[in-house]
Amino acid sequence: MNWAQIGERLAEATGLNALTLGHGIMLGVACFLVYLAVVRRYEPLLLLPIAFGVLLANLPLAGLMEEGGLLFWLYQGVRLGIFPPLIFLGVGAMTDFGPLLANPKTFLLGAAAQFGIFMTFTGALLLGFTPAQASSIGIIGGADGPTAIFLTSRLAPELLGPIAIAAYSYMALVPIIQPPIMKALTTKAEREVVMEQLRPVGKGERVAFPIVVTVVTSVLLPPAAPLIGMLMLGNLFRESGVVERLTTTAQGELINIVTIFLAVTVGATASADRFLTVQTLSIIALGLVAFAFGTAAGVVLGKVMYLLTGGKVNPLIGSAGVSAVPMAARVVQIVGQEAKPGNFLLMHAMGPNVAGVIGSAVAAGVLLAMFGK
Amino acid sequence: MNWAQIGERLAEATGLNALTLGHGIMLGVACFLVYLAVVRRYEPLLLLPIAFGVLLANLPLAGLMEEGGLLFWLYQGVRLGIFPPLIFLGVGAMTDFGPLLANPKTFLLGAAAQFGIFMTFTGALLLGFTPAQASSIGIIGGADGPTAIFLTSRLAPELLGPIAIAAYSYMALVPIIQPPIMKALTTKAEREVVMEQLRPVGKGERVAFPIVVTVVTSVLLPPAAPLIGMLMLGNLFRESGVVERLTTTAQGELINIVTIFLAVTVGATASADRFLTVQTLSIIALGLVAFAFGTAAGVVLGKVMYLLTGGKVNPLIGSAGVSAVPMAARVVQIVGQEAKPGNFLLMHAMGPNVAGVIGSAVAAGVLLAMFGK
Amino acid sequence: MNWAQIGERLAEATGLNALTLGHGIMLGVACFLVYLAVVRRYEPLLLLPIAFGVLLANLPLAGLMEEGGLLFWLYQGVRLGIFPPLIFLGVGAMTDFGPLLANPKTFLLGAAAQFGIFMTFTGALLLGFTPAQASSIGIIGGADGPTAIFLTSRLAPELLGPIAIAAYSYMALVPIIQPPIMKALTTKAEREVVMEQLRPVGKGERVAFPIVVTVVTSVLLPPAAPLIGMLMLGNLFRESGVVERLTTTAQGELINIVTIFLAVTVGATASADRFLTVQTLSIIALGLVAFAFGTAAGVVLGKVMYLLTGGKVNPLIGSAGVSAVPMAARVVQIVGQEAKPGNFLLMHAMGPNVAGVIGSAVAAGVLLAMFGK
Amino acid sequence: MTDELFLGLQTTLVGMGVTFLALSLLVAVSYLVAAAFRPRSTLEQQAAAAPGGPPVAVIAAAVLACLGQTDVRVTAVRRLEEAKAWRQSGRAAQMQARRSTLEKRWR
Amino acid sequence: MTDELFLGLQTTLVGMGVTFLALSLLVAVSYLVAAAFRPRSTLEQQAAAAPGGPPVAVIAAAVLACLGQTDVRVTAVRRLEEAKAWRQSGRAAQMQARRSTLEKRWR
Amino acid sequence: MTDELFLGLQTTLVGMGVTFLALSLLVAVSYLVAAAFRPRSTLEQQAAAAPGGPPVAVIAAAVLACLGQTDVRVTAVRRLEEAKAWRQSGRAAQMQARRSTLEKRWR
Ligand code: NA
Ligand code: NA
Ligand code: NA
Repeated sequence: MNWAQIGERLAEATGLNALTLGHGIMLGVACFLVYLAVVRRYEPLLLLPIAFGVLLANLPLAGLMEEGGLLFWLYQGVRLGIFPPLIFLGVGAMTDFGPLLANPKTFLLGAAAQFGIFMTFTGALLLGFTPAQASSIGIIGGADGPTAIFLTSRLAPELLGPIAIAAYSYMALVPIIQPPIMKALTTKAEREVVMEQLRPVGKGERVAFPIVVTVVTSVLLPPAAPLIGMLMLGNLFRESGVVERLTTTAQGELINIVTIFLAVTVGATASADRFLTVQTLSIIALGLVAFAFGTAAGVVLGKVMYLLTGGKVNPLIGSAGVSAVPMAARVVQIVGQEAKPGNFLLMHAMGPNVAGVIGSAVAAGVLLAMFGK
Repeated sequence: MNWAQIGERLAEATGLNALTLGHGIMLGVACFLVYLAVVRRYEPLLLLPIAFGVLLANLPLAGLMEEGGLLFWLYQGVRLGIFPPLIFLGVGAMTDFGPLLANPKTFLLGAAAQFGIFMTFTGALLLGFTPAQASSIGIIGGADGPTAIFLTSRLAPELLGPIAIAAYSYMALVPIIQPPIMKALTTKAEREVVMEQLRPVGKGERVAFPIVVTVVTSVLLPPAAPLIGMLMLGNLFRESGVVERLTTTAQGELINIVTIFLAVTVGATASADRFLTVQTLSIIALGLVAFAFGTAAGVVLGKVMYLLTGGKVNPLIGSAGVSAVPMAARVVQIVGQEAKPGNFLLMHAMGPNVAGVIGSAVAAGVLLAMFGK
Repeated sequence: MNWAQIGERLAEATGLNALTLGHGIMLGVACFLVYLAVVRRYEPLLLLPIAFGVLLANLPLAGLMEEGGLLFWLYQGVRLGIFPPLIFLGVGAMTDFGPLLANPKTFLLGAAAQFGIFMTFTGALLLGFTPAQASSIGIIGGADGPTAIFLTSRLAPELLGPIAIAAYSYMALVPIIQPPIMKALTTKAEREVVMEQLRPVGKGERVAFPIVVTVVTSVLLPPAAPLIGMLMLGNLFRESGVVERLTTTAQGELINIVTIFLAVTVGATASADRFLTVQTLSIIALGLVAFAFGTAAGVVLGKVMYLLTGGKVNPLIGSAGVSAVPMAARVVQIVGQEAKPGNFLLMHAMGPNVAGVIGSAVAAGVLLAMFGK
Repeated sequence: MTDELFLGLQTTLVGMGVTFLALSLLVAVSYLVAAAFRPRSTLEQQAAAAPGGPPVAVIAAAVLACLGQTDVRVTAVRRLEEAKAWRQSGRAAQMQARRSTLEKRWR
Repeated sequence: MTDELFLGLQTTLVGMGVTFLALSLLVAVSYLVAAAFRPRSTLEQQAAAAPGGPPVAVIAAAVLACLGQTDVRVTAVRRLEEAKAWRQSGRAAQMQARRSTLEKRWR
Repeated sequence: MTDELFLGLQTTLVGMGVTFLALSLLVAVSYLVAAAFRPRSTLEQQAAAAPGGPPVAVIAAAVLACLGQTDVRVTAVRRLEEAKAWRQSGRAAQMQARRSTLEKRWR
């Protein structure tokens, strides 16, 4: 090699010449997301690695997400639909479905709150998105990260970055988004309803529950099986009480490892050319619509239940049906206590809250059945 | 889309139309296995995820085990022969070969107990199984799950479900299967033999042991190398005392993660058309033969040793040679104490018990050498 | 089958006939490495599994590293460049860059110490190695195992075994290699310099640091991005304080699992025909040169800083620039206290020490840019 | 525009319909599960706690048949003794096998 | 021989040059980072500790607009109350939700 | 039928033969290992506990030769001092480097 050749080689290799304004803006976006995660504490477990993934994907010439790059390999776990169900395995191992078993009617609140998904789907269609893309945008309203990532990786992987970012950001903003809607749609009398204590739930029920939920939902709607199946396997580990080692691993090291890989690579799908579009702004706006309509629909069904039960159901718990576990249930608790200090709605809200996880997975199954390949 | 098209799409998507009697029976089998695991505590660490795998594989149209499905991907770790050796890595990190080093003659009891494998092989041939299938059925008598799964995934993957279920079920039943055989084959005088205390084993021996075992068995019989090699690597981690982090991981999170993936996907090989056959019933019957003959052969060699040593060896410890660590060794302890309260045979039985793990891996190596592709 | 066929089959299968002198010598090498790891405690976390990998790869006919073998599959994580960055993720989560942030000038000492890499590169060229091979040999002087393995897996995978063994062995020998060089190049007055205490470093700086380091180094030199990016992601997890779960996993179970797989398979690249060559001896000799020159260059720049700051910098801390964290920094402490008991240089040496990790990754990036495919 | 709106409302209807159908089914099976387990739950747990059980005799008989043995009595008393010995052994094993506490059963 | 030596020295020069360049840049940005964060660090942390903040009003307004609601007042006072209730609820939740302590948020 | 029986018995013979051969070899090597380690085990451990050792002088000499240095004395006394200082440093380091306790060596 002569000096000129070396100079050429280095000039080709350095990213300085390839640096574009787009890269610069995306690095700014990444820093903003780090700020939201670290300073504002918006879902840091997901948003911090997502932010760093955005940064890594926008380093010129580093090629980490190109075929053969480090993040490309790790991304296969998302692309093949492996990571989101594994995260649901851990979520299932963490989730107590007891409040739902104690009051199964609250399943319906978890169904109603999926309304935001389909309204947003319609809105996205009207804004010119394809049905597959609109489905992925609508699912933001499910307020379940793994479900959103699973569906989007199947229907519209090109939108994975903005959808995941919108989903986790709005989940973090649930305490700000929901209360005004909840109050606008309810009377003070409704918010003051004290609900009767939940019955205790036995071990037999707890063990049978994940099995029957898996069978019923998966037979009815097979595309929901990977998510529901793994969620319920994790829950069966938990409730069986005989495989503590596996429960601990599923909700501990396994979910942590998968979260790192999933979040970094989902963030890394947000390259400048894909992310810096009007579509991204639309997605962010539509995501807010999704959360708002989901909350509203949950509360409205809560009001219906209030009427049908002669005032035994506090309609606020309907808003927890969007899931965003356990944040949305805590919001119910707060808004309820504002209306009537000492009223304890948290456990009542946990029923629709965990039902919302199942509801969103079912909704994702419907969308996959209708618009999947 | 018009309404008819949507109806068609959903009718195609739902599993209700595809549900067969076979699916229903398999879901019943899955529930029975959950019952065995949770209520009867039959090897729940393996049998519970296996049961759920059976369930997931028999959800109509869910396609979790079809190319591209979630369990299909996880199953590659079984198909490529990766998961069973990794489980052996953890088993090695948990295993104390000290009792075997203190009394190396008990290695021979771990050899004798492999007799059940080959008798069952013969029986399976006579029932019309191919040599490769018969090998996989015989290996149930090894009473080592990972060895059985490793060999079967190589020789007769179509039988993986029933073989794994039979292997783990009979392992759980060792306290019921073995005692009558042990008592039928021994006199009370033999069962009352008190054995002299084992010598302490130094660190040097403990570190050298996994190395020489790997070299000797793998040079003699290379197909046994993946299992023996990983078992001994785990044991070297343990005995070296200088890599505690790796020992902890090998016998903790790593084995847990691999167990979840292995057990669920092994269970998921049991689709209705493969499982609901006369073969499955034959396998379950033959598995019992395998355990019974293995136990008997171990005890018989124990009796020979009793004679040759002038009564210094209690023949009961031979039955521990089938492995099923540490259950079979505990059975020896119980049966021994029934004959002579206060007699402590547990540590003496641990020698043949862990030797049986090596013995089965060697037997699997022979079968692979003879009937492998 | 008749008896002759069975005999033939077994004769083909056993490794006894295929055993060569080369295998025997390699098994001896493996035992020697076990001795170094267990008795001498040379980097046992890496050297013990590497040693066992050497052993496993030299079992005749076991074929563990051949296509389809167990270690072949695990090795893909090395071949595709996945494992070394994941180890750096954990290293980043363990590393405190505070001392470097408190005194950023010490970055330059981490640059100077990379001189050993390039001198050794030149030496290797003169001994007849190709530029790609010479780069991989030179990187031993970086005293960073993952960097060495990452670069070598890309440029000269055929040398992976000896290079990894040399790298980790010399890292363990840092307390023996460095002191004579440090003393030979410094006066007693220089070694007695007491440095002023480091300022405390705030959380904001700590969080911003991994981000700016990633951006600056990766934009300047994209091939360094996988290593630097993951190192800094781990550090961001640590310093953010909001993702403790991920920090714990990155520096715990994840790094442990990856270490087992990486070390065993890197060791397993050392088959007899590749390892028992004059090249291996050259590599071992050159590796020592690399460490020696790196140390010397660090100390020399330390002396320059001593002069420029009017004696405020103790030149000994330059030797810590080779990295080998935290061993080299401890050596500085020891040699410093020999000259002036009570002088506490450890924290001052940690700056160049962790800078050396970044420095080596940059040097690896340069070599990849110049001699990569 | 009209097409999109139509598809949107259609999907909303179908989607919400299926979601409500699925979760209504789950309401129903949840009540069934509760009904199936609530009254018997304490009995069930007692049964679970009892060592051995129905399959024991069958399998023991099969084992003996398989070995051509008929002179061994399989009685309920025997099984209870076993269970007792088992607990004793368990305790003794716990005291001694300090090194193998982690040996949950994989083999 | 000469060629190898030349390539070696050339690479040494280039390699050490780039390494020093990169790490010098890092020296520079480290000082910049220190300068950017040191004076403001305590203020920053106070800001971080405060619940809600600039985006709150914007988003709340957007939510309301989106629902066609205008009669709900979005005031600073309101937000402080929320924060207080939040903390109370947090405490209560902690006491009750014993089983879900591990439920960090993935959903 | 006869064929299957023959293959079965043949395989049993060969299989049990190889298994006994392999495990008999392991009996033999186990005794060898025991013989090799038992008498010397305490000495071995002492050697292991001693810092530095045979390779130290060789490598130190090589390092010096490589640097063209000859005026540095490599003595046994020197090494012992190092070991002492090492322990001191270790202790001091432990007290200070609170944040890096987990830093087992990977680099
Ligand atoms: Na949801
Ligand atoms: Na066995
Ligand atoms: Na370095």
